[in-house]
Amino acid sequence: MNSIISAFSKGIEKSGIDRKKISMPSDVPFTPDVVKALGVDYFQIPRGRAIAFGTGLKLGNPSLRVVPVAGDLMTLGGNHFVHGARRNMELLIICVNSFVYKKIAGKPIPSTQSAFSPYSTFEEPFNFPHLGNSCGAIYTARWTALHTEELADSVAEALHKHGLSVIEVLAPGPNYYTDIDSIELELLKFYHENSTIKNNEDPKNVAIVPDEKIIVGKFTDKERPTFIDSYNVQHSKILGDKFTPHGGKNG
Amino acid sequence: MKADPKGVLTGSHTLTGNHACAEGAFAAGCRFLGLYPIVPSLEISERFLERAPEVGATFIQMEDEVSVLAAVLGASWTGKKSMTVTSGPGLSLMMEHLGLGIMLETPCVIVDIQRVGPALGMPGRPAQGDMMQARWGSHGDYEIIALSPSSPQEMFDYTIKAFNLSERYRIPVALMSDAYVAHLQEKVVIPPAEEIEIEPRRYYKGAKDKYLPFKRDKDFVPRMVNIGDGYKFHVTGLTHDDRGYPVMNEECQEYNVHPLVWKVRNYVDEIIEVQEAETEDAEVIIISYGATSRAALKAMEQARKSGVKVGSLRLVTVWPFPEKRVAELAKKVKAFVVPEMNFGQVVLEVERCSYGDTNTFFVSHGENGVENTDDLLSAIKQAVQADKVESGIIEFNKGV
Amino acid sequence: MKASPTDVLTGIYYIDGDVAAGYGALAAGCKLVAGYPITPSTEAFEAMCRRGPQVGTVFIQMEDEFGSISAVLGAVWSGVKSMTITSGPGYSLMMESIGFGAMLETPFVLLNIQRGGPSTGVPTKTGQADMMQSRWGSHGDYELIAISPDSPQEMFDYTIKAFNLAEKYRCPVMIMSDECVGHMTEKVVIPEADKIEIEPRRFYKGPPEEYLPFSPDPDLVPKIAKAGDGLGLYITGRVHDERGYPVKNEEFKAKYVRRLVDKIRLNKDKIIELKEESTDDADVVVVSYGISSRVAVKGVEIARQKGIKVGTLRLVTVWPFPDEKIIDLAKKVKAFVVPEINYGQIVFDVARCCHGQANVVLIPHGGAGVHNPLDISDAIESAAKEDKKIEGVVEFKTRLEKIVFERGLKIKE
Amino acid sequence: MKAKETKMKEIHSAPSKKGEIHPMENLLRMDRMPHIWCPSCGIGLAVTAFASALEKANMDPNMVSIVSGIGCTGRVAGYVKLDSFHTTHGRPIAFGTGIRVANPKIKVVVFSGDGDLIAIGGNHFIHAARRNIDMLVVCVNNFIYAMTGGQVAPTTPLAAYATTSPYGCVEPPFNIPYIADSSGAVYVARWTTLHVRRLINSLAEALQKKGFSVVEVISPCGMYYSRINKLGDGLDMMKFYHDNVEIRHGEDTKNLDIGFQTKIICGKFVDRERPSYMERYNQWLSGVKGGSRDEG
Repeated sequence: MNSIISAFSKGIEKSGIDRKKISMPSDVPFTPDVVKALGVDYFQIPRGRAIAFGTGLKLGNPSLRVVPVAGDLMTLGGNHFVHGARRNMELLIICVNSFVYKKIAGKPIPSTQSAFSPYSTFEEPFNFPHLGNSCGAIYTARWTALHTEELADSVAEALHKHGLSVIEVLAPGPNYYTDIDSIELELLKFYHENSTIKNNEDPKNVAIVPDEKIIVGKFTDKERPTFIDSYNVQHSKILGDKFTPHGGKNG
Repeated sequence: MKADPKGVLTGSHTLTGNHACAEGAFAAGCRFLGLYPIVPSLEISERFLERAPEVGATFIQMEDEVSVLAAVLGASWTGKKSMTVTSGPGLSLMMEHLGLGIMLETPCVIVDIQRVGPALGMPGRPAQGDMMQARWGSHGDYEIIALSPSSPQEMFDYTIKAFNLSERYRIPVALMSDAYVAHLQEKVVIPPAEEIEIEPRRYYKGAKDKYLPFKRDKDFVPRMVNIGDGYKFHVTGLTHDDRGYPVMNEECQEYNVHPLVWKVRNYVDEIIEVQEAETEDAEVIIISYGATSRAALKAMEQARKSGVKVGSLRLVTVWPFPEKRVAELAKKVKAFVVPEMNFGQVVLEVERCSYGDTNTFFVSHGENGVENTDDLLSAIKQAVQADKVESGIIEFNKGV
Repeated sequence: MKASPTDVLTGIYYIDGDVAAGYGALAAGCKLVAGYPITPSTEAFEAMCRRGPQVGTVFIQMEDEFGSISAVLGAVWSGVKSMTITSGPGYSLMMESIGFGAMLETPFVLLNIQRGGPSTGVPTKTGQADMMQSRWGSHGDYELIAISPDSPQEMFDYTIKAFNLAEKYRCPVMIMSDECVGHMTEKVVIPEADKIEIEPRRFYKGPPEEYLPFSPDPDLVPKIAKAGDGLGLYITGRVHDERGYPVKNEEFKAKYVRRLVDKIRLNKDKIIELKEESTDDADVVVVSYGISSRVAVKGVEIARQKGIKVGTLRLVTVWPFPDEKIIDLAKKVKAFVVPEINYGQIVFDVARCCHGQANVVLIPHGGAGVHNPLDISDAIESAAKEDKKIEGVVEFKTRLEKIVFERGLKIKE
Repeated sequence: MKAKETKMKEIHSAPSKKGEIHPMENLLRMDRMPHIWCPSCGIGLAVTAFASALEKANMDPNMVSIVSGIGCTGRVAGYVKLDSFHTTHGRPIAFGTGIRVANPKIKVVVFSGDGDLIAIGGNHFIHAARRNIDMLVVCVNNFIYAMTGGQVAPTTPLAAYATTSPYGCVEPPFNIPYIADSSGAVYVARWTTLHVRRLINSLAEALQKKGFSVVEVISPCGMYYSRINKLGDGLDMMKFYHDNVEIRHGEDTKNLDIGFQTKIICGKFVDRERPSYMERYNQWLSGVKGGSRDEG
């Protein structure tokens, strides 16, 4: 997790965006020190509601740059994610996808599958970038906790995108519910041996499948009008002078 | 009916409250668990999953708590006894489907291992802040049954009782435990299967074309059938008549919803279980439930030793509230002392049911440890000294 | 502070309660409304969608009720006033986030147009069965404020009041209206902006490094900040100290969560608004709120014609509950009669505060309609005649109950 | 108005002539007719198509359970003579998941609307598709929340009017087949209520499919969507479908966006095999039971 935070911090630095203007709603319990070091506004909110909360922040004050960092993104927050992407709310979502080792019925399951289901690991995980892309996200990327440089670049790049961007980070992150055994090293080694960078790959093909290499990289980078843009355009068109555009482009 | 031996792990074990709860569920015949992981209820689902294959039970981990209870209700209609386990935040998300369970009169058990709230509170720390929520948390009118165990053995026993009550009254039953009892490890004796009494589901047995899913029998409970038995029934969350068809007018609302309340209110004597200790000659009675009962009983003994006549009334069923018994006792004693790990919930009911006959002292318990009796003893002291009946709850204050 | 003239649609209108509440929110300076369609509250959201863009209020229809309330909370922390609108089932879904809002001491307003429940119930008809839910629906200990208006004009007035209370005490405020009031069309007078008093947000104005988001003022309410001001906010839904940092010890729960509860309990006198009439020499007092209080007027009138001394007490703020008022009255009167469109909720609190000194009669109603005034007058009459003290809540057997359960329900074929 | 209503009632409740039985009587609840849907609504067509498909697919009606949510289409469960559940808003898929997992012999059909399944139920939709729960989801898409009076839905095309988008919809709509496909559905098709025969075939095929199948049925809403957007009545909408629908089987789901009164592409887009949830579950179970229990 630490590597992600420092990469995130580096990304902000690179992007040149004022840290004060960055808000980070998250269901990951960051410690006060980390938040202070990042210099952003942090909200720890109920599980899964980071995107919806971020939507409110952004609409209330369009000059904010909202970065939901989510651990529970696809479980409780799945709906907010797909709809946020459809609306193209201006958010940068960092989804920390932690691999969890968990035993079921005495059977150890190296769950290269999914953090979304630490128990029923016989389920297939989401192909996250593909889902994001199909719902309308304008920027999708995936990195592991090892790819700190790339991750920082990605963050810097995505912070300047107008629309919903999503970066999936595979990491031995803080699982919200369970204690994990110390697996960091083992996993990092696993990443090192099992990941391959393929930029601009069709997100359709980047599902994480056991025994195959994990594909990382930047997959989507396109432009679409954001929610606030189309809100302004449509209402100006119909209402004319009676309507004062909201916020303006990215504040 | 006796329990199915397949699910009963007869013997004497050392189990945590959570594990005992899972064993209780198996013994009661629970064969479906809907889950979404949340501290501090994890161990129940872990135990359940671990033993599910040998018992022949099914489970599913859903995407959120909302869908968990929906799935549990669906599973219950297939004829499998079903339950879910959760904690405060999860229970809040289940509120909508609690209402659906009430309206469809679907038997199921919701185990709530309470933690400190509101919001995220303190995951893993015990509290009793969801008691009122269990009673009032869903919209609309309903009555519910809630049990509160105070030890791992009781987690086992009352999980079975919860299933039995839910089958008997066709109602979701909440087992309101807390993180303290859930993580407490004690001896749990699981009796042989033939000694465990199980309430079978009340099935409809008449002609297929005459089945009415919400026609109340003499015992006030409509008879159930399973999906796939060929009855082709219809049920809806809308206000409905006996056939389960929506009819949206005042009369039908009365016809449909009033019995949902009566179903419990008319049977309170059968449902309610309280445990009394030394109440005959008591001057002060401690009314407690769940983990606080442990401190209450201790405090009672200590107070007796120092010469104060203290009794204890333990609410095993917190909902429906034992109004009658509390009112009777109120006439005999000088004061009630109510310790709760919250800022005043069930104490309001105690105040209501004492009808001005006695003082009600409230102790916000648990700050110095769940089994610590200091606050309770001082409150008892204060209670004995009080010479007139005050209007309103007297909140015991440590003088902070 | 006065309302901004651009937000106030001054004039005399003939509109329904939902729309009036929407206009009230705009007048109070609500700058973001997030909603999700649900009968019978949709009209309020629609009204704000129509008028909103013209006064600079953003609207967004979220994907579900979780989304709408979360967006509202987010908007408040970005510095604007915000509200959401829903009804029973949606309200149940919002429970987790309401508790979260209370924990973060987030000032927002929630308009709940109640309908018949439980579950889907009767979506198009009235009910008052979410009253207890508004107080107890989320897990853990918290207190909040609930207001129950009884006419479209009050929907307008009390929506503004709700915003003011929310800002003043930094807590969620529920407007617990019902379908009858929501869909009742009446004259609504919207005054000029300079006649509308608005409570400004209690923003922190000191040096950034000294800011403590949860350090209370003498009235136990802390100053609020907003995101993007460079204060380095650390806000969490866990139990937190003055700095907002999570704490892990039960002792702190007593210290910090306690204040959330006390801030309402100790300011009760300033929050509670009641409408009391002829209670001084009354034998029977009718306690009611929302639409039931309008129906009760007729019942009281009939009872008075029969020579019974009846007083009325209308709970405008239902939560916090006016314990002291009921305790005082209980010493003077013979009985309380409580008509509510549910099978007993607020009546239990009335009974609690009576301490056995007066009888308490509940006139239940399942919803999908309002009381028959004759039931109310009959209940008043029998309560006035009753000389014995009766323990517990007496449930009055209504005409409707007799019709349904004695004659049997006519199922439409 | 009143006279018309009673007239309609008379027509619907007239005793059938001797020996005359409604062909769907064993699958529809005739005692609940007349139904609540407005004239020109397409949901009725979808329901009869579904009933025909049940016959065509030779399903045992006792072993099929239908679950609906809230909304106009949410009422379908009440008119189909199967074990039928009318549940809460957005949750029919979750409810159906419970049924299917607890009793894998039951074929679950979720019949609901776009607002129910894709807006509030979006999360359950994508997760059930990911798990590949054996169920058929029939999503009737009328581009609007009709039951509550015409609010904007996540399927409402850009710039179309609705009561909560009084100045035109500002959000781009979902492409339902695309999202179903990308979350893992094994069968995805789209038809309009004009294509009854194709719809029946498609539904019959999907019923026999193992796994999460989605059939989107585009239906006219004469009362709200058409009225607010001035698109004429049901017949006009049908004509519009006739003129503007293009059938392209196997089209890449990413090209299936629907704009305001633009071309609609129909057809069967996805038909593939993936192990279903129960298959994976049983595989896991046999691993646990079958002696390969590893205590490590």
